[in-house]
Amino acid sequence: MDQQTVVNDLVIRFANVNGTGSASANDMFAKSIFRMGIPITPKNIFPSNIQGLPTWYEIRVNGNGYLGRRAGIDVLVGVNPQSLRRDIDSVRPGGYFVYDSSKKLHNEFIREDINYIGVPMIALSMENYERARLQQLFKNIIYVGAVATLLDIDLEVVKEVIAEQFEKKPKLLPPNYKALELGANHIKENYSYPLPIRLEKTDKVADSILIDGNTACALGALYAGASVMAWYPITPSTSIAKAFETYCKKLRVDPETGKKRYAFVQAEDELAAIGMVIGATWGGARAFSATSGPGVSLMSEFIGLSYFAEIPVVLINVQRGGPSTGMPTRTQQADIISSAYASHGDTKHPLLFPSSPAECFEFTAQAFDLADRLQTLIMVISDLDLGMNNHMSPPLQWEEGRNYDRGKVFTAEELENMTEEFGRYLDVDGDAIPYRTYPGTHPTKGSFFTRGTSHDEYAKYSELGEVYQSNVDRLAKKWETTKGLMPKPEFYQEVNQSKELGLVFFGTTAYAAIEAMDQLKDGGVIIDSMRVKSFPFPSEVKEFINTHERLFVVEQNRDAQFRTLLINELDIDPSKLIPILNYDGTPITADTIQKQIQEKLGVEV
Amino acid sequence: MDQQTVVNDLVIRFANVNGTGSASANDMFAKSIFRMGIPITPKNIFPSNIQGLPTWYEIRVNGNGYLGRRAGIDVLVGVNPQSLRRDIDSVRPGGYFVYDSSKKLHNEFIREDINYIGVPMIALSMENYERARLQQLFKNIIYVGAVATLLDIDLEVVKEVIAEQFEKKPKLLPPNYKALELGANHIKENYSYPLPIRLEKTDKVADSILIDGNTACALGALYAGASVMAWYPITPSTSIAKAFETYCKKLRVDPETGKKRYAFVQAEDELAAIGMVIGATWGGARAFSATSGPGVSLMSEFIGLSYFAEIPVVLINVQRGGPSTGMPTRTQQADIISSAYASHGDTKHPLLFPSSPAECFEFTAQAFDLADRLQTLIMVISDLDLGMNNHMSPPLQWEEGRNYDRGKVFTAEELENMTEEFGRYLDVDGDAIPYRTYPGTHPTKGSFFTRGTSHDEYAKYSELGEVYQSNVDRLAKKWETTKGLMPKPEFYQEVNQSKELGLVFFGTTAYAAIEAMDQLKDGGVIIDSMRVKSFPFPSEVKEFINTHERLFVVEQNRDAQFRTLLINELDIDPSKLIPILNYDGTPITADTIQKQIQEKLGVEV
Amino acid sequence: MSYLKPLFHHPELKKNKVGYLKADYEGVISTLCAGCGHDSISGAIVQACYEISLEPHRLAKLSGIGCSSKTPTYFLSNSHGFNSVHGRMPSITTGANMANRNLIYLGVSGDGDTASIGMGQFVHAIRRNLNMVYIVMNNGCYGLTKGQDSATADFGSVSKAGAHNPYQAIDLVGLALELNASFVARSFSGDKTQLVPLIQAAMSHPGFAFIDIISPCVTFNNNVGSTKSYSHVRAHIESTSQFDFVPREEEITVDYTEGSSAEVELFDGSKIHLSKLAPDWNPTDRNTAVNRLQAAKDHGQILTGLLYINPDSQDLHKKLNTVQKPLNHLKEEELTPEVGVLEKINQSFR
Amino acid sequence: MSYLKPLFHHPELKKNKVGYLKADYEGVISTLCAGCGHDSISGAIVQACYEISLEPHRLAKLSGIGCSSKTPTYFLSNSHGFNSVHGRMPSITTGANMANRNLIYLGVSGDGDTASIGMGQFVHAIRRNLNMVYIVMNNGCYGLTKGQDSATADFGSVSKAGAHNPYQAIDLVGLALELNASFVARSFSGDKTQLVPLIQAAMSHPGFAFIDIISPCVTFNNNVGSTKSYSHVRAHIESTSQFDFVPREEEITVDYTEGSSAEVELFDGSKIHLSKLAPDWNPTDRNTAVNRLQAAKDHGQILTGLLYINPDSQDLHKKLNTVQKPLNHLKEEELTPEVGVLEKINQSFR
Ligand SMILES: Cc1ncc(C[n+]2csc(CCOP(=O)(O)OP(=O)(O)O)c2C)c(N)n1
Ligand SMILES: Cc1ncc(C[n+]2csc(CCOP(=O)(O)OP(=O)(O)O)c2C)c(N)n1
Ligand code: SF4
Ligand code: SF4
Ligand SMILES: [Mg+2]
Ligand SMILES: [Mg+2]
Repeated sequence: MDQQTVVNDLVIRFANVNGTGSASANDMFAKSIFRMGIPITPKNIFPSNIQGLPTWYEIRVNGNGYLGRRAGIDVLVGVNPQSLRRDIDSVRPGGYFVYDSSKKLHNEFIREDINYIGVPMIALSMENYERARLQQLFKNIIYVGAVATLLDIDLEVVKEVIAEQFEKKPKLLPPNYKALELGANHIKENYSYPLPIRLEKTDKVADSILIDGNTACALGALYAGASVMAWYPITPSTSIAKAFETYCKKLRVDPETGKKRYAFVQAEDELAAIGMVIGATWGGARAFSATSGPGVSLMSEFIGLSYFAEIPVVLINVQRGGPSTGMPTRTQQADIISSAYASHGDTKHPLLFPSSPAECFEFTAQAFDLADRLQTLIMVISDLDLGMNNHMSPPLQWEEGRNYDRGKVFTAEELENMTEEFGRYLDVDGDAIPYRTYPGTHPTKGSFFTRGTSHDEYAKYSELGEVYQSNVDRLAKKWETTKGLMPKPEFYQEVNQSKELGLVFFGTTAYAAIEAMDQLKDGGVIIDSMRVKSFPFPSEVKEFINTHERLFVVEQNRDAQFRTLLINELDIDPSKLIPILNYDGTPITADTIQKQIQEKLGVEV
Repeated sequence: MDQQTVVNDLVIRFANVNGTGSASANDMFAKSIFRMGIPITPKNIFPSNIQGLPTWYEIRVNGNGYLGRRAGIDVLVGVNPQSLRRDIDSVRPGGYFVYDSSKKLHNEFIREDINYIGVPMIALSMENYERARLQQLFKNIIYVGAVATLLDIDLEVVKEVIAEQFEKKPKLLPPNYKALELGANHIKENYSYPLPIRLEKTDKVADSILIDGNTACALGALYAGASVMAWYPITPSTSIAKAFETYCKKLRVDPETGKKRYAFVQAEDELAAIGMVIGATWGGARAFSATSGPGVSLMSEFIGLSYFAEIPVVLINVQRGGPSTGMPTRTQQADIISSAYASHGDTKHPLLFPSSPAECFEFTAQAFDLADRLQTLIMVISDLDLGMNNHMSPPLQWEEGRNYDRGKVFTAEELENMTEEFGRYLDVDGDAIPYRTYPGTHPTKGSFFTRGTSHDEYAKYSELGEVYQSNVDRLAKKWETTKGLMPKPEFYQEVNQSKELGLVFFGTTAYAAIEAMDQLKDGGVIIDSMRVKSFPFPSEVKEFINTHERLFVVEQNRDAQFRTLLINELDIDPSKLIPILNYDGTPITADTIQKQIQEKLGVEV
Repeated sequence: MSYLKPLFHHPELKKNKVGYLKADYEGVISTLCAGCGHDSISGAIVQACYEISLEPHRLAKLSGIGCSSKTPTYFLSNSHGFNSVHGRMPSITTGANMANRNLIYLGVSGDGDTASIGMGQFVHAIRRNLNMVYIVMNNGCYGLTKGQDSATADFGSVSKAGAHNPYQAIDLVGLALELNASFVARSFSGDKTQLVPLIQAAMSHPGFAFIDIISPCVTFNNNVGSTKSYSHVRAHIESTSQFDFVPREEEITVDYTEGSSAEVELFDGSKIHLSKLAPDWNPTDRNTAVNRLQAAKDHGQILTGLLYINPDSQDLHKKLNTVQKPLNHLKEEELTPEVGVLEKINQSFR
Repeated sequence: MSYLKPLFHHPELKKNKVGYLKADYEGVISTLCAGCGHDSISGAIVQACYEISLEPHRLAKLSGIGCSSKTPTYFLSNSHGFNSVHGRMPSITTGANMANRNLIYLGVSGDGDTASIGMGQFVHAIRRNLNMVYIVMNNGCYGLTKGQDSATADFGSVSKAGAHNPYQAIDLVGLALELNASFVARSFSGDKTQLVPLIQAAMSHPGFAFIDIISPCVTFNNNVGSTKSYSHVRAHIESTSQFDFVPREEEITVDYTEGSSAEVELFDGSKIHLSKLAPDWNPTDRNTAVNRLQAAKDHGQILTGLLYINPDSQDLHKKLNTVQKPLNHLKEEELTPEVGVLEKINQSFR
């Protein structure tokens, strides 16, 4: 099975057992590659359970910087007997299967078309370490050493990463290093190395960071001045809360008194969580929550209240596989319609679609400005893939001196100097956004009564048809104002050149879409493309669609929900928009997109 | 102010105070007209409060059988001092204002362009009755007598209606008759009567009944064999529960034991209500709930479960003015999107749109068959206007020997004879509908585990992408099956003749739309029209749209939500569908539709 | 439909210490039924706030949905108000309180709003010892939706239509005690003398102060056989104590017979004075409260007054250890870490 | 990922009265953490059903979401099961029970599932005295979402990360008693001897039978300082009584010393036998249960066993007065009124 040498382009997968400490070894392995300056895309594929079930860690390494998932496994490190059969089957012909050779591999597991590399992991570990727990842990480092050697990863880099990991426990370094060498030496002594698919230092990483989207969202909220977070645990959003609390503890505690400049409340459910956020922003703080699909469904009634009573809310929806409890540990983009039109009655909510951790940070921060400015709920639409996996991302940025836009809020002074009566829902400036006041601002002026029932411009209850209508018409007008404030789309390749074909995508689909675009180009198909960052759509979105004859809309759900938004909000002829879909719970790949597009082109030609 | 005689065509409005017993007098008045064989459309316009606020009762009388609301009040009976100014202003020029002349009407209330008819209602009542409570009540009958005389309503008919009302309290008849005469005589003695706008017996009513949609829904559920109702009070759906209980008490109690063949459970909230329904249908009973917009929002999570786990549910959504608490006592059709796509993830739910009480009955009954057949949630989409107002309707019908379609359910016998393994989600017949079993059916066969998480054909938990995908693809295929089972649209005028213009509407909009069509025809504009009865749309809907160049879609919400469904589900070019909207909380009128269509035609010509 | 209240309704034209007339504490004219118990409670709230010289903007009033939840429009027009959604007032209040700990939060709810749809939020607001006054206007029925039994309707209580309630009542006071609420009281809309100082004490209490106020629904649940009718409650009331609230600045002028009275000092220095009707009564002992309550129930009596107060109450801000300055007053300098910190954070992810 | 359990796991190859092996009561292999308390409870359920010779299809098992709520797949594979949504098992069970009163309903929930998101439904299932067994596998934390404190975590209990819980615990047993639940018990996953007969008695009780079972989470809440750790619970358990369940058909063979034992006869003729550890203990008296529970808490003890049972329990079907035949068995003839009746109804609207 001779092979041509391939450098910096492979997919390696580790098959482990949930809860056995392999995660940290795998992470260090990935980070070592990253330190070599090579772009990587790690993915955790884990079950909805705590311990004992199969779990996979997959790293795509790509020197060209393509960050989408890629199908086809080049190297599989299989240390979970439960999933052995499936794991071996998943290796691409000509690929490598690294296994624990402490016990002989049964004949039925032998495939003729792949390469087997045995490392007696547990045997080596038992020979060298005494305590059972350590034997378990160092087994993981042993395979790291072995695979690093196979792929030509500089062991010194791995050691550096290990050293950082155990910065506070330097005693652990020598045994770790030893395990690493044990694995490396076994390869060196028994196999020809490196493999034809191997790695090489490069400089494609620059100042990028490797971070998960949820941590970035949490940091965005922290920098944007969120002081109240109310939430209820739900995969895959929980780590936003965790990261927010962790960083607040470090960065938001009054050094003198030890007191906290934030309130972090684990609510009793999602209804309470969003209620607390509404109460807190009504009270004048910046507040937010993070949840996933089932939580958004439960929040629906309250979301309608925030729309109608015009209360700023920031809500992060880290989507997972639906419907219902669905696939809680798999990814999808299937809450588009339920988020955009959440709640009964005529309601619409602005959405932001980050594609990278840097955008998770920036869009979460912007969401607070937009919510305050527009006095409505802004949803940041992330997903499990973006939120819970590490991604190579530009560094997080905060401009020196950047201020919050708290929107139209009357201060005590302004109220004091006001001669006319304060009207909470008066469109004073013509942009359909009224002024609000915080409770407690002024002794005699500016108080008003917030309600979910129909109200006049002075927030008084009214059942009059014309009063109701002028209010909801103003809300529709505010929606127009909103369009002008949302982040604009990003264009790739030759934009708006009245080309025939266009590609439209958003969120995590971006990685694969950009790669697919290049692949198609190689095959002679030139496609303009646009990454949409927000809803309601800025005018550029419609322009792009108008100037192309046929467009492919790529998304990760069954019902082409994003396409629905485009058609419905922009009055686009549906026949122009061709859905490209992936909804099996795995992140979409460039190959999938390319294949589907080619099929559709083929069929239609 | 001379006028031409107009027969059987007028709008009369009573302005009362909430909670003073006027409702029953007004109802009897309306029924008397109905008994004269004249079609009527009564509407209650009431506040969200229990006592003391202005409330109106409006009757449109129309010999041609147009049943939509009509603007312009011909006769206003104003007995509420709170709303006097507004009431007088609301009378059309040349119209009549009937008032209580016990006290003189202040000069500022005199308009030159209307006619005033004073009846000393309370004075007469105090002269003739002793107890304060009775004086209040008979005052109402006095104005009934007066107005009846003005409009030439046969007093004998009114007496007949009164006699039925007090069937069990015959003692009350003489004083009621007397009050009627008091009012009648006052008119006879002081005014020329009847007025130029007056009524005449006719035969336009035939065997129609006068009933509200909610009662009809309740009866539909009763006839369809619903044995569990779980609900939570919310206007305007509460009277469905009330009627269901009332009729069950009469018709569903075992005559021997006094025990009930139904369980009627007032839940602690809407989440619990829908949960109980899901549990009950899972358990094999027919069960349903009724709610309004806020309830549907709260039920969202559970609705997703019913979709994904394929549990039959019947839910009646009596829409009111949204968003949020909105206008709880006003009507809208603004829960279309939130009902059709309720819940996170890829979900879709069949909807039925009744237009009349007869259809409320029939569609509610059909909903049970459809839910059982399709194993999914079916929503009956009614609204406050249809649900809480009386409507002239064909009689309710139930065919002798009509059986329930309980869908695909394996019996103990079938299980016993089964050789293959039972698979709860196996598509055995190719229509994508699997078989189910009720708990407790068979000792060893047919049990399965229902879950909201992703599952294989045997209902076992699975996180495998391909298993998930084949399951949701089957659900998509079931959606196709669904289209063939839903009620077909109804067409009016010259159908599918490839005409230029088409009109599309559903639910209560039908009344006004049909009238508008005739009005437009009179003005030379010929429009084909289609009333849609269900979603997903049967193929006829698309055909109709395809065969017309431009179509007006009439609905009662701001965001043209039904148009969104048409565009999205049928891939229709949005530019073909022109929205005609009314969303101020009052039922849409033919004039509104006609005017908007003419404007759009004008602009576009 | 709301009207400005004509001024002549209010003979009290005397300004209080902060310079407000009693009229300044009122709201728009009530649209509830004539005679509704809820209106009396609104009156007591107005009276309580006027008497303790609260600046109206120092209070925020919040509610759910129901006739009871409408009342915040009928008092304190100069306070911010929030009529939220059904059963969710506690979460809104929690958020508002987190944003600004300096205001007094007065939550109003109904028995439907609290004991059915709002049960979860009620329980958890207690668990967090949220600093608020929580008033339930308890009429044993759903007034606004026309009289269905609520979960506080007593077993066997007869509805207007003549039906006997087959369910055990949820006793919100018993529940609050079980859940360790730090201030638990019950009162009656018809007993303003007791109600006004109770509300005042509740406003001074630094934690969750619960007052369950039986408040007859004259339209739907005032019939014979209803245990929440005005006459039934009047006839079965049993009071723990006579009750006085003494704001911090005021001196106590009344003399109490020794042993027959108890004094509880509140967090803000105000005092509650109880002239005990029962000698063994100690308002700071939860267990006796539980037992007394049960005993009264066993005898068909309705125990009113302050049942329990925890003088060491630690509210949610204490539990969370938040800064003294209200969070909504914090600015960029206090909230956003420096740009350099972000660079360090970036570094940690390389 | 679930595997068929190899048969050699089960030495009990004896058939019970209805002809089933113990293996017939098992489910698929558990995917919970090794040592999780929940697995012991599953084992006790299997044992209990096997022993009383229940035909598996005569029981329906329902749950919410959580590690605990997963357990119904791990027992009784021959019963219909329903793993619903988070916190809403009670409403599903209510509906199922309304549809078919002839089955035994076994609901499994967690402390997060019940005491937080599910609080409202829990309370109201009790209020309706729904005929079901309601088991909470109580570990004081959210296992499945990785160990956050739940609302039953005790005040001051230390989490794995070392934080002290600042909130008062919700005591589900205290709550159930306050709400007049008709059968209230507490037990420990480590005490199978007590658990098995408790579950059996609960299944015979015609009403809401609540068992709060402390069930340590070995992964997230078994650390020193946690009051829900295995060792803490073991050390602080205090039992009301020794407990036997005697199915109807069986004769009592054990002799109890006079005065030291109490017998409660259940609705279906089965009996509960308690050999009392405390002489003043009466399981049918709610007030003493409340006080004993409080006293144990005051001493840092965890009281287990059957705390209260109401032998006159009237379940929801009784309250609603439904027919004896399960509603799901009724056919057109019994449900749809005649066509002529509809004509009369039409007539009444003319
Ligand atoms: C989500 C939702 N469900 C139902 C309703 C309808 N509703 C309005 S008030 C009310 C009950 C009010 O009862 P209670 O809280 O006791 O107040 P009361 O009117 O008796 O003072 C209900 C069910 C609603 N507004 N929102
Ligand atoms: C609506 C909703 N919110 C949140 C979740 C996430 N979630 C899953 S299990 C769980 C808590 C489980 O805790 P508990 O009931 O105590 O069960 P345990 O795992 O401890 O046995 C949560 C919050 C969910 N599945 N659904
Ligand atoms: S219905 Fe009852 S609660 Fe509502 S306002 Fe009238 S009396 Fe009060
Ligand atoms: S996480 Fe805790 S509760 Fe969940 S299975 Fe593991 S030990 Fe049990
Ligand atoms: Mg009430
Ligand atoms: Mg738990």
